[in-house]
Amino acid sequence: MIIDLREDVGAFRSAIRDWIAQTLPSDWAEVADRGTEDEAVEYQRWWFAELAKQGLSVPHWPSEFGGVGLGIAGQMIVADEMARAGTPPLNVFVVTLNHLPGTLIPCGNADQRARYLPAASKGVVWCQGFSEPGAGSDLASLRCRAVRDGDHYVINGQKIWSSMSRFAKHCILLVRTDPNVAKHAGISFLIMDMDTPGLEVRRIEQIDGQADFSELFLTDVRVPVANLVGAENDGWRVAQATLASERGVLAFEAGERRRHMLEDYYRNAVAVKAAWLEDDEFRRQFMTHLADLQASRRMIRQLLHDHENGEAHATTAMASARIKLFQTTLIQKIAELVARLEGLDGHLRQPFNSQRRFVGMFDYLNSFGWTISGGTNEIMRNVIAERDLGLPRG
Amino acid sequence: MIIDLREDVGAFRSAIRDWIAQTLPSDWAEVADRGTEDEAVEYQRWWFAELAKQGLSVPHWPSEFGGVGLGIAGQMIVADEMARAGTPPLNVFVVTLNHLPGTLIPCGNADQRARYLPAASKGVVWCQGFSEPGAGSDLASLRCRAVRDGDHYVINGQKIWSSMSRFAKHCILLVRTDPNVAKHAGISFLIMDMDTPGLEVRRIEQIDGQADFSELFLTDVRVPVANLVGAENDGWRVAQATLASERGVLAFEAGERRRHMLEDYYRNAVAVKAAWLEDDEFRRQFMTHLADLQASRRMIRQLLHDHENGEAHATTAMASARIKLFQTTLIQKIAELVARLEGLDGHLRQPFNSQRRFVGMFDYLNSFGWTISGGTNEIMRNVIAERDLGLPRG
Amino acid sequence: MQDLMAEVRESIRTVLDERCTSLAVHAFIDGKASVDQDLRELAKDLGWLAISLPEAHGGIGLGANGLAVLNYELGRAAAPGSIIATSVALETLARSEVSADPAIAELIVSIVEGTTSLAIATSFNTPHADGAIRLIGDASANVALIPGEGDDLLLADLSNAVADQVVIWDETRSILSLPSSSMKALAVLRGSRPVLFALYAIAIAADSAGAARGTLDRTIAYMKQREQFGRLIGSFQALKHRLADHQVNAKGCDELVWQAAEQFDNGAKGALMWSLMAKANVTDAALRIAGDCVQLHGGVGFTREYDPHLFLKRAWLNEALLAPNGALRDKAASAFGEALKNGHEVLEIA
Amino acid sequence: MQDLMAEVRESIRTVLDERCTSLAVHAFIDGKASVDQDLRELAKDLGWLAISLPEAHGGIGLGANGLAVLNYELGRAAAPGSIIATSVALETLARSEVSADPAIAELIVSIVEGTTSLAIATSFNTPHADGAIRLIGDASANVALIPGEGDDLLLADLSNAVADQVVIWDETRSILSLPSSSMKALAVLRGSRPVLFALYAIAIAADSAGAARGTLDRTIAYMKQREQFGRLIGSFQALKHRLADHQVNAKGCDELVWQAAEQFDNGAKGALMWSLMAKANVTDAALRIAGDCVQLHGGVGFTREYDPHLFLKRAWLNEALLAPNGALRDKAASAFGEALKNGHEVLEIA
Repeated sequence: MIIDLREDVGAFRSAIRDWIAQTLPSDWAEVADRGTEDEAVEYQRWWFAELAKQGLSVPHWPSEFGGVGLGIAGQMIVADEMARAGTPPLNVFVVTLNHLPGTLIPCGNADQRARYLPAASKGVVWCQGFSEPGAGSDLASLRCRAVRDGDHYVINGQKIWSSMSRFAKHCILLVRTDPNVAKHAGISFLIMDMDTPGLEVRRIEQIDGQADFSELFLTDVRVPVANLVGAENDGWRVAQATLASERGVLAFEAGERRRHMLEDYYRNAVAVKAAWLEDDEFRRQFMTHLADLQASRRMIRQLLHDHENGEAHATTAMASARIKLFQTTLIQKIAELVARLEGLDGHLRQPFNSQRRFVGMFDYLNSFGWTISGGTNEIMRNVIAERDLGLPRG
Repeated sequence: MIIDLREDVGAFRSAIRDWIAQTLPSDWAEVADRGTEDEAVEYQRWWFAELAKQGLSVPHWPSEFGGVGLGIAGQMIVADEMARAGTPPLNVFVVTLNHLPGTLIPCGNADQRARYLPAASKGVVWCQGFSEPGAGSDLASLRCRAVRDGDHYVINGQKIWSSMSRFAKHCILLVRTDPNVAKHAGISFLIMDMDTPGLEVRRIEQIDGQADFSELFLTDVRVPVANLVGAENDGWRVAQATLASERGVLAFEAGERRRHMLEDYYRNAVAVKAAWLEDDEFRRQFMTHLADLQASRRMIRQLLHDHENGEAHATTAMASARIKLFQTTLIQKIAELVARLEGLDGHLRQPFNSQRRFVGMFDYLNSFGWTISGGTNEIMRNVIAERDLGLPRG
Repeated sequence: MQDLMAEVRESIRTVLDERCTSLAVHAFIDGKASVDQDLRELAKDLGWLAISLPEAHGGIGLGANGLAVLNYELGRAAAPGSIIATSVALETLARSEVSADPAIAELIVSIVEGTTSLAIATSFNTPHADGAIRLIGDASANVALIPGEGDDLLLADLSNAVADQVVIWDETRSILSLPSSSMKALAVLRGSRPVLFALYAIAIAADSAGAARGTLDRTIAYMKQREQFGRLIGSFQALKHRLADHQVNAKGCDELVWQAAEQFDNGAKGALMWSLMAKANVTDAALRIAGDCVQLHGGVGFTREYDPHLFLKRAWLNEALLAPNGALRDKAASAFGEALKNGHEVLEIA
Repeated sequence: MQDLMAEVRESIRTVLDERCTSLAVHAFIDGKASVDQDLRELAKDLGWLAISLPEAHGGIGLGANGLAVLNYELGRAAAPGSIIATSVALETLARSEVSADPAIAELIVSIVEGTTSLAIATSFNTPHADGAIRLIGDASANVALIPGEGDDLLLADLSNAVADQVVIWDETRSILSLPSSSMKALAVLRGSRPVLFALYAIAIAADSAGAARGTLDRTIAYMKQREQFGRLIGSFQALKHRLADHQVNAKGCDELVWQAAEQFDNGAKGALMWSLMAKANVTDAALRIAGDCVQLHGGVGFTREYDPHLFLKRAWLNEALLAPNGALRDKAASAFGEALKNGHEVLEIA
């Protein structure tokens, strides 16, 4: 397996590069672009399975659960090569790969770890049920109610912004088990199977034509008490572990993919002598964004470097907030520029983007997913102002 | 006198135009540009006296105080012609011309009106002592203390941002006469002579090299109780009249002056084949600002038109706030563009600007006077959000 | 005249507030209601297309101001359909020499009466690479205005053309694509291009200014009822300040629309210049406002179910119509230089 | 190497925090203290100019990274004087062929030892209309780097030239103006222009990034102590959000400075391109940040007595130096296109 070469950085990198070249069909991006979101997910499942054969699906997990404890530097090599080759992005596995181990390893019990992690490492899709219509930025005000009934909880309520839950087998779920205490103190953390009776998943049509997100409607859904992660009413603490799960490598990969997309975009413009290259305003805007993308990529590297060296604990939240704000704002600006460059052609509807090249309006509309989800940029500004700059609360 | 022609709009306008052409030395702007702020004030005094001879200094005042009650439409003709010819702006008389009558006519007593208004109409400079170091946007928190002593108030404290007070003979002053009640309820409004012992005027050096503003230091300054405008402790109400005094014609004139400056700037650029005309980015920025300046000029006209027709009472504050925010932001953007267009040449220090042409860095630095004073733009945004859009208070 | 304009605006707004609600627009984009056709019926019954039309052709003669009011209100409601195309093309036609031709005069009547629907080329500068012409217009459009030689326009018969309705992001309007060879020219409008440019630019600017107003009003309303952290989100100062800026800029947009329309109706030398500048500044500002309205909605702003994306996509299509804003500013800059050279006072406001 | 850089930065910062306080800078601009000369003395004593200098010339050899650190800290303190000019000119000189010449080697030593002060042309693109050359440098500068033919530079002797010290808005630095005919060429630096451009751009970007940091830090501190309406103004959310944006953009500026410096020190193909892009983006961002810091101070931001204007004017002069940012981006765009054509991976980060 390629993962066995990890100690020799050079060999590891070349092996990945060669393997991708042999394994990924040359026309996958074109096929994906003509397809739908569902077909793209199939692509991702296939790709995950191929990665697993090389030990590259969950290399960052501890060895007891199927990984090799690959450090951040090693993960960056993998992500770098994936971005470079424009492989299928693993959006559908984000919770599986990151939030799940980030929660179960520190906060789950041995049974839960044994039951779920090895299976997840083979490609089981997980989703997350945290936000609610009335509890978005203010997550702790969630109201989805779980009442103990013997060795089960009976759950009623609604969840929203559950990413990829249409494709998921399990869900990590936050519920209110005690409504009579301070809002952070009455929350519990559960694992719910997505085929449990009483659970209805309804897709949310997005402004970019996709439906990554769903709403979950729970009516007398019964979840075993054994599926409690951590203690009853200690779910807020567990959720902090979930939310803090290291996702810097994802930001890194997103930045790297855009680097290649931007480079290809310019190369192509030069090749076809695109008119906008002669337009001072557009050309300079492009260069401005190109420079800022480099700044963003460096910021992310610095964060990961600090992580690797164990220097980042105190400042991770700030640095992450800064990177989120800078990177997502930039992604939106780049998409806006490309949309303008494409002019009317960009308004022809593109159902899906394989993330190998810019697609004007699709990327622009999709960019609001970046600036809104994962903590809106408004929340990021609060975090930066208060934790980073030490400005007083309002 | 030219003012006697006011009923015939066409004749009135041509008479003003002809008279300016005969009266204003052709080189005044060049002389002024080479001069200092003090010399510019001398120019303004001379010009005010010339205007007075034609009944054009305070035409908007009621006839009993030296004016003819010229309506807004008439004032706009005067301002338009002044802007068109680039006459000396009457900055030093702003309080004299607007705040003083705006206060004394509704709130002063007959003695005060008789004593101060006719003299002011001949060119006496007034200033305003409202803000304090600790009371800027939050004016009502002012602390300058006045204690009654027989038929005088004895005043101790400090004022700041007193515009043109170096040149003023009188000052309209807000003081705290009762520190033991709610902050709005213990304020009184006084008239103070600028030669009163115990008053020290210290110029504030500004970032644009000028010193329009001063600080006033008051040490046992004695002001007669007869100089109280309105009742003791009713000064906040009186100050509202001062602050609400109609100054839309000033914004109008400022907009018109910039229109001519911008037009001249472009005409000159075309004449000398300025390199920036071939730069897509600069040329388009110029056109963007030119269009917005037109929008701003139209907004101001609409406000004045509504005033003239008595339709604006309920919305004046909102419309004024909108105009202030839009116009001053735009003035800053235009100045920034001009500073960039001038490049290094714009960094040579220009001590003064006669306001007949753009002077890059001077205008840019000066523009912060517009965005900060007269209620910061941050306060304007609060006003618009709450009064105009009806958004809830924070 | 001002009163008449206000009355016309009020009457259009009242109808749209009732017939073109958020629910109706969503029903339309979900394929559950033919709101576009309903609006065409309404336009016919209420004489909307006659508002701007010169009196010589039986219209009310409110000119570009009337055109702007109509399209502003359509934009404000994100109204389905392509009345923008019909209204601009109709005005251009009515002001051209060929309108004296009895057949064309008859055509004009049939447009006002709703039996003929006009499409119009999306752009008049660069022909599309594949030789096809793109039009903005309803699928049922039977006549179109397309580029001719130089400043000429062609009035083209679409009845034998096979037009594809292109799927676009703005779901409230419709783009057709067809081979230029499939169209038969009914008439040549000599030298009508500047008139078309000005009217098209004014209508686009008006639609965008209306869209900015519409999404801003709905966003403000949303922020007055949505709570987070135990407070109405409209009470958060950072959001309030953004809204205040949008409010002021939206007012600026309105002024630019009226500036351009007035100049056109006055036959002013600066009419074309002002219409191009209005289109450029207003569509740019509308994008900024509509984009931030999506963001200010938070999560629901990212859903198709809420309104902000309707306005945002409409604002984007507007931005792309006619010509890129940079090119319009370039054209306006040349025109401004020419005006100064010739001593034309194009910055005067009556 | 990273550690050494951090140590150097810390040592410079410590000295400037003590010797170049806000009070000291104000005393300087009020003509009451020769802080510029004090800093030149310090630079000599502490070997600041040797930080970047190649080891062959007796320097520490920290190259463009060292140059950036020094100028960043000077910008952060709004330090009076024109060390930026001397440091850039010195580096350029030391990397040119003429540095092998014993006389030039001696000159280099005298620069490091503070007996010679270098000036440098403000711009290398367009000669000034009146035939004069403008230099950035102290009034005492005795040697200058000015444009030569093509990519050559001239090392010019100023000892017989009558240089006027031009009064400029940035009171912390100094511009000289003199007739080019009055200078005697001491040496020709063949083909040194690209090296100079890169180093100059990096130093300007570093100074601006430092100035942005300096004014932002002071503004945040002010907002933690200034009250209005009974609250610290730093608690107003609208202002907090602006500061958060500035913070993030200031961090972006820092990264662009290090990006350019690293590329230069690695002798990378993209070195010149990155230095120009850093200068353009960083000076633009610094202007925005420094401008808003004036605004965020309210009334006192408009006074000469407070600090924000020092940084704003400094940021503006930086923006104007070398060449307009648009021209730099154009140059970078060409370089990027060339790099792609030649298969150079200029976007790789080690």
